[in-house]
Amino acid sequence: MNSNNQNMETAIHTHSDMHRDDTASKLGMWLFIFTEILLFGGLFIVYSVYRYMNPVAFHLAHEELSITMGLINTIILLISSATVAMSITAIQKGDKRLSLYMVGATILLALVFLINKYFEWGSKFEHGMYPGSDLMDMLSNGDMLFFSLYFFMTGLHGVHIIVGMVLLAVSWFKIKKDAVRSDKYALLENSGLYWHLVDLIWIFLFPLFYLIH
Amino acid sequence: MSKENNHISSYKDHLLVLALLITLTVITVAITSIELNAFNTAAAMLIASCKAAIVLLYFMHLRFDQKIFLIMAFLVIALLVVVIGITFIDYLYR
Amino acid sequence: MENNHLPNYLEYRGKRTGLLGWLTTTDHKRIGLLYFYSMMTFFLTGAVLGILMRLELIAPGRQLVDAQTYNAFFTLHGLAMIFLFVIPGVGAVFGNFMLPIMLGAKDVAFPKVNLLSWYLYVLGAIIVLTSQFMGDGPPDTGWTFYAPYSLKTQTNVVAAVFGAFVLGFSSILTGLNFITTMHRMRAPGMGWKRMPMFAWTLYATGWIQLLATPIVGITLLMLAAERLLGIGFFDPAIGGDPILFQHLFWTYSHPAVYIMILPAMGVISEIIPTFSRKPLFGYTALIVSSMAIAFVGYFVWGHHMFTSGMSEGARWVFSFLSFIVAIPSAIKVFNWTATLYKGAINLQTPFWWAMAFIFVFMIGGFSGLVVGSLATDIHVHDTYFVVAHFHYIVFGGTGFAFFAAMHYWWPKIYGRMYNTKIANIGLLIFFTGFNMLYFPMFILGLMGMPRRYYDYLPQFQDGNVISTIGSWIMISGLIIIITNLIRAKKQTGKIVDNPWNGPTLEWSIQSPPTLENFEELPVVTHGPYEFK
Amino acid sequence: MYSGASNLVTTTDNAFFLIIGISVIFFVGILATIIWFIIRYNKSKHPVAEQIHGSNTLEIAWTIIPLILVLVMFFYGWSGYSPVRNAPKDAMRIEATARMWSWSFEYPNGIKTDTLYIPVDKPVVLDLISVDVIHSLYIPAFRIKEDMVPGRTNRMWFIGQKPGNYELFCAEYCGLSHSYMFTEVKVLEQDKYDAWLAQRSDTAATAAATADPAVAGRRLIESNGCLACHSSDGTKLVGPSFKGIYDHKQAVVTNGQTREITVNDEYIIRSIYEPDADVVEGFRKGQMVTYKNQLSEDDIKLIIEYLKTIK
Ligand code: HEA
Ligand code: HEA
Ligand code: HEC
Ligand code: CUA
Ligand SMILES: [Cu+2]
Repeated sequence: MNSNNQNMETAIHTHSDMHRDDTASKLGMWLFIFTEILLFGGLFIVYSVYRYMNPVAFHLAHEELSITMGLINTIILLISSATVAMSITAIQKGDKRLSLYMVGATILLALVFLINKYFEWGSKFEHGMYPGSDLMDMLSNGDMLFFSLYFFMTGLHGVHIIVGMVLLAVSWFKIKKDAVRSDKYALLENSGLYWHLVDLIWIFLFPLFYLIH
Repeated sequence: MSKENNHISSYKDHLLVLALLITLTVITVAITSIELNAFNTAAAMLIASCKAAIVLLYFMHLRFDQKIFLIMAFLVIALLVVVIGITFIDYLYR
Repeated sequence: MENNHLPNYLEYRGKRTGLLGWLTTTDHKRIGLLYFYSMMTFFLTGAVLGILMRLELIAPGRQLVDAQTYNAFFTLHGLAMIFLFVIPGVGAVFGNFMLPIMLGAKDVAFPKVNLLSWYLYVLGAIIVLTSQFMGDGPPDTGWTFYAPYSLKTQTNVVAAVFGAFVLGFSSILTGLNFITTMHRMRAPGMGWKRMPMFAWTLYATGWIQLLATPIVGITLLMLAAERLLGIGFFDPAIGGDPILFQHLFWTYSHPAVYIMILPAMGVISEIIPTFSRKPLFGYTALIVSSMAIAFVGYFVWGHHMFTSGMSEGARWVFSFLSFIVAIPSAIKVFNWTATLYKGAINLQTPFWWAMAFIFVFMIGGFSGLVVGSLATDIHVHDTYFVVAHFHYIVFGGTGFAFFAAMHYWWPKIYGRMYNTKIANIGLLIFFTGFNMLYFPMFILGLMGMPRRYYDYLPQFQDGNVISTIGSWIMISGLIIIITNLIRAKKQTGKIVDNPWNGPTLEWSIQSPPTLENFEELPVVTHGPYEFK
Repeated sequence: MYSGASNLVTTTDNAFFLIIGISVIFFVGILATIIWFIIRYNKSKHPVAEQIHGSNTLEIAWTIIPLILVLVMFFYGWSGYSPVRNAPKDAMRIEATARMWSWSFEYPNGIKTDTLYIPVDKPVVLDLISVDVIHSLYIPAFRIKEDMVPGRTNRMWFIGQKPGNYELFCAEYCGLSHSYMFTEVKVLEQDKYDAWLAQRSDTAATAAATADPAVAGRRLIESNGCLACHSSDGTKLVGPSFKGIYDHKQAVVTNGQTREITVNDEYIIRSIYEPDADVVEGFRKGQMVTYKNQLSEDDIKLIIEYLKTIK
C-alpha cells in the first residue's frame, strides 16, 4: 500500500510536468485581467455618474491637479510597458541579459512612477487635503466626490503598481536562475500582461482626472 | 507559446508602438488644453480608447495570439460599456 | 480492500497525512469536500438563525429577542445563506468534485489556486462571523448593506463588508479555474458539444463570477473606505447618491442569483436523463439558454429598485428585460419535462428531489414574474411576497438541487449507499414543511406585511403561525435527511461504482475515485447522454 | 383584492390576476404532464426508453409562446403602473417627511400631523422627504409605495376613493424601530376633511398664541416624532427618557472626553441642533439627526417648557 502510494506521488510529478500548459496559465491571467477591468469598471461608473451630476465642481476641482505631473507619469508608464514587452521579445530570442535589463528597467520605471505619485499626493497632504482631513470635510459636495474618487482610484491603481512590481521582481529572479528561459517564459509573459493592464487603466485615469473639463 | 503562438514581435515594432502612444498622449494634452466644451471629453475618451486598443493589440499581443482571447476581450469591454449605458438610462432621464 | 479497488482519494496518503493532509491538499475532490463540510457548518448556522427568526415572529410583540438582535439575525442569516451557502454552493462543492472527472481530466487547471479559493472562502467566512462579536456589535443592515443606513449605523459593518469582499475573491478564483479547466483540460474527443450539461452551466456561471463579482467588490470597498476614512461616495450629506450604491450592488447581486441557480439547473439536467434512461431533450437549446441567462441576467439588476425613484425609462427597460430573462428558464423547464417523455423512468431518491426542485422552482419563478412586473412590484416590493419569492427560488431552487446532488453523487463521493426509503420519507416531510413555511408568506406579502419587521400588526398573525409551524416540520425532515446520509457514510458494505447506471464519465470510474480519477486517459467518442 | 380603495387598485390587481392566472395554468399544466409521464413511462410499464434527442419545432414553439405571454404580462404591468407616474396638475400637495422612526405630514396651510389625512376622491401628491436614511412610504390598500431617499425628493400620488382608515408602513429597512414606523391614512369625506382642517388650524393657532407653552411643547414633541426614541415615563428607548431630564446632572461624551453637565436650556438647544456634539453616556452617536430645519429656537423654548413639567 505504502509503496503503491509512493509510486503515485512520483507519477503525478512527472505527469504534471509533461502536461505543462502555458496557454492555460495565459488564459487564467487573461480571465483575471477581465476581472480587474470590471473592478475598475465599477469605479468608472461611479466617476461618470458623479461627473454627470456635478459638472461644474468636477471642472473646477480638476484644475487643482498638475497636468505636467500626470503627463510625466503617463509617459513613464508607457515606456515601462514597452520595456516589459521588449523583455519578452528578448527572452523569446534567448537574450537573457537584455531581458534582465528590460525587466529591471520596468521595475525602476514603476518605482519612479510611485515616487512621483508620492510627491503628488504629498503636496495635496501638505495643503491639508487627505482623506478625512478637516479641509476635505469643508469642501463642497462635488469637490468632495472628485477628490474622494481621485484618492481612491489612484490609490487602488498604486496598489496594482506594487503588485505588478512584485510579479516582475519574481520574474527577474526566475530569469536570472534560468527558471524562465526561451522555451518556458509563461511567468514573464503573464507578469507582462498584468503590467500592461496597469498601464491600460492609467491610460483612462489620466484624461479623466487631469485633462477633461 | 510553444506550438500555439510563435509570433515574436521585434524590438523595432515595440519602439514604434511606444512612439505612437506617446504621440497620442501629447495630442490629447494639446487638444484638451484648448476649450472645446463637450467635444473635449469626447476627444479625450476617443484617444484614450485608441491608446487602449493599441496596448491590447500590440503590447498585449492580442493581434497575434489565438483569436479566442481577442473575442473574449472584446466581449468583456462591450459588456462594461453596455452596463455603463444602462446605468445612464436612469441618470439621463431622471 | 474490497473488490480489488485501487486506493481511493479518501484513503490516499501523500507527504502529509491526517488533518494536515486535507488542509494542504490540491486534489479537487478533497477540496470539494472541504467546501462541503465548511459550507454545511455555515448553512446550519444560517438555518438555526432562520428558525429563531420564525420563533420570534410566531406572535406580535417580543417573543425571544429584542429588535436589535432580530435585525442582526436576519442580516447574518442573509449573509450566511447568500455568501456562504448558495453562491459558492453547488459549484464549489459538486463542481469541484465532479467537473474534472466529467471532462475526463485529472484535476482542475490550477489546483493550488483552487486550494487558495477555499482558504479565502474560510477566511471570508471567519471575518463575517467574527464581525458578530467584535467592535460595536453585529451588523444590522440586512445583507444588502444599503447606504446611507450602512454608513450611519454604529454596528460593525466594515468587518462584514470586508468578509464579503474576501468571499468575492474566492468566488472569482473558482470561476477562473473552472473556465480555464473547460477550455484546456477536456479529454481527447470531448468537444464542447459533448460536455455534460452540468459543466456547461458551470461555464456560464464562471463568466458571471468573473465579470460581476468585482463590481460588488469595489462597491463594498468604497463603502468601507467611506466608513473608515470619511471620504465620500454614497452619503447624500456630501452629495453622494445612495441610489448609485443600489445600482452597483445589484449589478452584481442580480447576476449572483444566476450564479446560484445555474449550477443547480445543471444538477437537475444530469439527474433527469439518468433516471429516464434518455438523452437530455434539447441539449443545444439548454446550452444556449444557460448562456442566455448568464448574459441577459447581467442587465436586469434594476428590478430590485422599482420603488427607489429611478427614472421612468430605467424602470421600463429593467422590467422588460426581467421578463425576457424568464424565457431561458422556461425553456429549461420545458426541456426537462420533455426528457421524461417515452423514457424508462426509474423512481429513485435523486429523481424525486429533481421533481421537487421543478415544483418549487416553478413557484419561485412565477412569483419572480409578479415581482418583475411594474405595477405589481410597486405593491409587493419589500414585503413578505419577495421573501417568499426568494426562499422558493433560492432555497427551493439551489437548496433543493444541492440536496438532489448530495443524493445523486453520495455513492460516488463516499462509495456508500444511503437508505433510500428513509431518504424518501425525509424528502416528503421536508417538502411539506417547506411549502407550509414559505407559501403563507406570499399571502402575507399580498396583504401588505413588509419584510425585515421585528414586530407586526395582529392581522398578520395567522400566516406567521402557519409559517413557523412549517419551519418545525421542515427541521424534522432535514434532520432525517442529514442523519440518513451521515449513517450511509459510516456504514460499511459493498461499494457500488455506478448505482444509477449514470451515463457521464464520473460513473465510468470506481467509487470513490482514485486520486488521479482515471487509470488511463479516457477517449470520448459520443455525446454525454448516450444509453447503450 | 379589488377593494377600490384607491385609483390604482384595479389596474394593479388586474396585472396580478393576469400574471398569476397564466402562471397557474402553466404550473398545473406542466405538473400534470410530469405526473402523467411518470406514471405512463415508468420503468415497469415502459422498460426501454426511446432515444429522442430533441425537436427544433418544439424548441421554437416553447420559446415563442412564453415570449408572447411575458410580453402581455409586461404590458399589463407597465400600463397598470403608468398612472402612478402622472399626477394631475391640480392635485393637492402634502409634504411627507420621514425620519428614524416617525412620519410627519405638512399640509399646504402649514399644519403638521403624524397621521395622513386626505379628502376622498381628490388627487393628492406626496413629496417624499427623508432627513436621515432611506425609508419607504407604503400604503398596502392603495397599492402604492415609493422610497424616501435623503438628498432628493421622490413623489407619489393617488386618489383615496373610499373613506376609512388604512395602514401606512415604512417598507425600507431603516434600523432599530423600522417595524414600528407605522401610521395611518385617514380618508375623510370632503366636508369632514374641511372641518378637521379648520379645527386643526384653529387649535394650532390658539395653542401657539394663548395656551400653556408646555401644551404647545408637548404637541411639538408628538408631531416631530421625538417619542419614537424618547419616552416620557422613564423607559429607556433609543434615546434617554425625557422624564426628569431638566436640571438633571448628566455624563456626556464630547469629542471622546467624558464630562459632567447639567441639562439646561443651552444644552438642550445644542442637543437638538447638534445631537452628536454631546453624546449622552450609554447612548449611541449618529442616531438622532439635527432638527435645525424643523424646529426654530422658539419651538425649542416651548419644548423646554414641556420638559420642565415631566418630573
Ligand atoms: C436563485 C436565485 C434567484 C433566481 C433564479 C431568481 C429568478 C428571478 N427573479 Fe428573483 N430574487 C432572488 C433570487 C432569485 N431570483 C433574491 C434572493 C431576491 C431578493 C433579494 C433581496 O431583496 O433580499 C430576488 C428578488 C427579485 C426581485 C425584486 C423584488 C423586490 O425586491 O421588489 C425581482 C423583480 O423583478 C425578481 C425577479 C426574478 C425573475 C423575473 C426571475 C426569473 O429568472 C424566473 C424565471 C423562472 C420562471 C419564469 C419559472 C419557470 C418557467 C416556466 C415553468 C415556463 C412558463 C413560463 C412563462 C409562461 C414565462 N427577483
Ligand atoms: C439559501 C438561502 C436561504 C435559506 C436556505 C434560508 C432558510 C430559511 N430562512 Fe431565510 N433568508 C434568506 C436566505 C435563505 N433563508 C435571505 C437572503 C434573507 C434576506 C435577509 C435580509 O433581509 O437581509 C432571508 C430572510 C428570511 C426571513 C425574513 C426576515 C425578515 O425580513 O424579517 C425569514 C423569516 O421567516 C427567513 C426564514 C428562514 C427559515 C425559517 C429558513 C429555514 O428554512 C432554514 C432551514 C433549516 C432548518 C430547517 C434547520 C436545519 C437544522 C438542522 C438539521 C440541525 C438541527 C439543529 C437544531 C434544530 C438547532 N429568512
Ligand atoms: C432616531 C432617534 C431619535 C429621535 C427621533 C430624537 N432623538 Fe433625541 N436623542 C436620541 C439619542 C440616541 C440621544 C442620545 C445620544 C445623543 O446625545 O446624541 C438623544 C439625546 C437627546 C437629548 C439629550 C438628552 C439628555 O439626556 O441629555 C435631547 C434633549 C433630545 N435628544 C431631544 C430630542 C427632541 C426634542 C427630539 C424631537 C424633536 C428628539 N430628541 C428626537 C435619539 C433621538
Ligand atoms: Cu423607516 Cu423603515
Ligand atoms: Cu434580481
